[in-house]
Amino acid sequence: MNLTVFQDLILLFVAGLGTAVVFTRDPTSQAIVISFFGLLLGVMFFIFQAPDVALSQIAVGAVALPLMILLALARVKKQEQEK
Amino acid sequence: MTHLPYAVAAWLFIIGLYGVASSRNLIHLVNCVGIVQSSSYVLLLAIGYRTGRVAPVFSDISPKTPAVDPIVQALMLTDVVVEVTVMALLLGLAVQIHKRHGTLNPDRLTKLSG
Amino acid sequence: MKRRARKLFFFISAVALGLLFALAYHGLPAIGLVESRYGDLVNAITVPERHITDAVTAVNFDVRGFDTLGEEFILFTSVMGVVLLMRRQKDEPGGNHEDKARGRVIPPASDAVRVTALLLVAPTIVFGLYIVAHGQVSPGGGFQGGVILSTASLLLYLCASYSQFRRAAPKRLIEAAEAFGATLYILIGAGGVLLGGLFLENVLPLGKAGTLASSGTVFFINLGVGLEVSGGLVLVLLIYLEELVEEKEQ
Amino acid sequence: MLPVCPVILPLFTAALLAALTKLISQRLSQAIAIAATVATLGCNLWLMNASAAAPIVYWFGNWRPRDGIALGICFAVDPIGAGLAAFATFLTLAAFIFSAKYFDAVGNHFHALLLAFLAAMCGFSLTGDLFNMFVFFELMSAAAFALCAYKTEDPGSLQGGFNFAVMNAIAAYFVLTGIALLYARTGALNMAQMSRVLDSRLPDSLVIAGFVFIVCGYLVKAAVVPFHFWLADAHAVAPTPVCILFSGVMIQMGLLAFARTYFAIFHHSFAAHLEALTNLFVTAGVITAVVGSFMCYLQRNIKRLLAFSTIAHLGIMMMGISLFSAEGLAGAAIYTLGHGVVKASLFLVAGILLHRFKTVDEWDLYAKGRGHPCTAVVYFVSGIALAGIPYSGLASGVDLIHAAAKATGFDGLRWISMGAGAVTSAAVLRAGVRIFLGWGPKTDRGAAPKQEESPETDEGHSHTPFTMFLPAAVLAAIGIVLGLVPKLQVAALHAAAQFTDTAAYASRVLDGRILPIASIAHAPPADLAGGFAAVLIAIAIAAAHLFSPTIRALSNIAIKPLHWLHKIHSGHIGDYVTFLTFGMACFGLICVYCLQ
Repeated sequence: MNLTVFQDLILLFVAGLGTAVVFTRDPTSQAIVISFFGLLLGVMFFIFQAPDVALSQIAVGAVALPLMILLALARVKKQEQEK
Repeated sequence: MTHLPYAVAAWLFIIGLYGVASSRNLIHLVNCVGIVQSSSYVLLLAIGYRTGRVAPVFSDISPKTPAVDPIVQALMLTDVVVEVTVMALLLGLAVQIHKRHGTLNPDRLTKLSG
Repeated sequence: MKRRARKLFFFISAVALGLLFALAYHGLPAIGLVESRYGDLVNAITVPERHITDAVTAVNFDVRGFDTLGEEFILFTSVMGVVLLMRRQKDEPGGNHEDKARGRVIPPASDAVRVTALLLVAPTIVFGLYIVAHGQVSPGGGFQGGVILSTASLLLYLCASYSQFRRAAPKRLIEAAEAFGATLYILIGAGGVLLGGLFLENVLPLGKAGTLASSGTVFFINLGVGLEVSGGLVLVLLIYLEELVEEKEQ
Repeated sequence: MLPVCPVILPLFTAALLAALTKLISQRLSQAIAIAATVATLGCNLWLMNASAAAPIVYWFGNWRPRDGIALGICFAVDPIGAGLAAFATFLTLAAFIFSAKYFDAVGNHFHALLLAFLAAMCGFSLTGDLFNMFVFFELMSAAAFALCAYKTEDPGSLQGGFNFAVMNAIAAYFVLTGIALLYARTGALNMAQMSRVLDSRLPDSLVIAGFVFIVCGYLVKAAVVPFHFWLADAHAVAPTPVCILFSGVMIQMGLLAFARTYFAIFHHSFAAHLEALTNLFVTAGVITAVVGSFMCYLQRNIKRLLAFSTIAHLGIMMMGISLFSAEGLAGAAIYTLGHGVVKASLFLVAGILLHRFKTVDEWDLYAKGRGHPCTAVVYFVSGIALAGIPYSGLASGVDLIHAAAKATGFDGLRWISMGAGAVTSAAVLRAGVRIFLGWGPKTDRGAAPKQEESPETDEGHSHTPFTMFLPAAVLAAIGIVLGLVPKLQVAALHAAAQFTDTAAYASRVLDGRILPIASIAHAPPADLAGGFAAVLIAIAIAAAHLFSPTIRALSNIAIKPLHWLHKIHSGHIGDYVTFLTFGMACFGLICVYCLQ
């Protein structure tokens, strides 16, 4: 496949998944979507010749950030139970 | 599709703002702020990209090979770190708000009106 | 505003903002055709003048090193902020949970998960250190490596209990290490002044391009940043975990 | 080395304090923090003095420009930037002294965060690189979010901190988008280099949009209407020592950034459309002043009242800067100092009241301050200074702004600034008379709902520590006589002439050459009548409100139609972001329309 077509496709995917993040109103499922979104951004950075950023984006966006969100949600849930 | 990346950046920015404006859950809201942020990645990436050039890493290739713009990539790296820190702070605030207000719904936070 | 009103108002504003974006992008060259003499110049000088084979690292840790100093302190400040935000108030029950957690070893995961995690810890640490150290040679550096290193601590959490995790990662020590990593950058920068240069000047001798010792201070700055980033992230995760796990351990 | 000290000294100390947080006592940590602040103040004052002739340029890592391309990051220190940094340091010092006995258990983290905040403000005002400015913007925000929500046991505090954080985070992405757009056009991040590239052709929609994105991002920080919503929430709930920094200097940093980006980058490029730009931003300033004063007068929570008065006065500074002349800028600079000390002093008095009586509600405090003549004097002196009494810092600044407005044909601004000063001062005096004298009715109808403010200290105290009273008194004293400092206006005019000379700045940064600067070095005559009139009006409004039931009733009817204005300050983050989007789009489209 032509590289430009591939680039266009992945850009459209990013736009679509970004929209999905916003419209996933349940935060727990949203964390999962965000994880995919982060991964996809990382892949996009690789394709657009930015390996340094891709590496940190995958580490941060696909792992650290969703984890933080899940932990925050778990704390909220626990606070709810305590009530 | 020569301007597609710019359009995607604008779309992410606006849809992220929409998410923030219409959110019913503060954690969801924080995640939407993250989407606004990712708009700046796409924009910077598009501005730094040069058709037909390689990544600016010269360990295996001649230093004279034409490469894409390393400056914006450095800016993006900064941006990524900034994102994770801002999100950590915002999530922390959201958790504490839930602890004190007992809700994550911004419609029910009425402490500061007027 | 009522929800409907807000949505309507937002919609109108967003259309206008979209128009602004469109006007802005109207003047932009097509993707791949933007020009920057700045970027080209940096690409041209990074290998001959700094012996750094990754131009992004050259920008981050040398040419525009001051940005990275600020960025590192953004991380540092935010971590401090999270510590402050999540601190336990006097009116909250719980108090000192270090005592409560001690001695109770209840694994949070199944044996298979624990063994896998255990097996992964060492390679992750090695990989993280490798990425930290090779920033000037190949993609990677203190930030990326630091994040990877911090995930090693998570694996440790998966394969042990929270109390063991806490012992392996004592909060106070991590805080000190993180702060030390942050100060290291300033100290290296000030070293440039002591040796007769300007702040953050790369005054150390340069080695052969493509090797670890190729680029003077960049290597050491990366080590400091790696320490700071991994310490900071572990600290944030620890704080988020704190109250959660307490329950499990009891 | 000295130009970098204002940034690295506080940062280094902050890291040190964080590392030693459990090892050293709170008192020692405070002593170290204060010592570092004093040293930073010295550096900043030296820089302000040394850069009087031409900017001091410092290239980090010795990466100097090649062929007109700025490689590295530079600090381009000029008296206005260094002056604002010095002022920030001065207020930080006051905050440290005030907080010595204020919090019962102020952790060492508080000191470290305040120092990081200080470093960010210094770096922000000294840097000559657009992206570096963004980095310090973020550092400032990160520290400010945590400081704002410091009282985590207070629900209002958390919500205020959250609103503040979301608005500022989005503002930062506006700025970043703008930077990216300008980089695409100019291939530069150094402001001087950008201005040279942009000068070569007429601005198109890309450049204008880049300008608007950056400026609106900074105006969110500066809390200009309609981006101002976060400010009242954040200031009303932040701990008092933090409030004085937020109100006294942090938002003014936003205005400095606005002025800096305009004069360092766009001044020549936009020269043909200067009038349209002036109209737009002066209008924004006027609206800000009017909305701020109106909202200020309606409040009964004193901290919130002071926060809205800050918005009103910010509008006046905004007018001064938006005249885009050296005179207006000089006026705004002096106004910043004058307003900063006075407002800080008022916030500190509010802090003293909170410390003593556990509330800052005007009605609850009724007549409680009767036995505190010293605090009352400080409060009323500051309150009168806020109206711009002659020889105060505010009067000195506003005289320059009026002169600049007259020169540009905006004579009407005089009445706006006088009115805003008088109304905010009247609100402060009204509250003061109730609290310290116990005159007039105890309650009003039609005022803002009560807002709980949880005390920052454990219990009501029977006496006020000297370390809390001293900074308030000193700041009030400075505020009332600042205008008497000889040559203050002339020095400010000179500094502003340097600041506004785009070509000289670029030449100094990129070529290292010093160009001569045309400076208007004569101060306008002091407007004694206007100053005293404003004070009299303020007293008259307060007196009429307190002692005449008829006027109270009439004014209640008069403001009824403006009830919606009151209502849109809803505390709802969704509303705020909607207004942010609206304001951004409006500014943007108007700018593109005007400039093309």
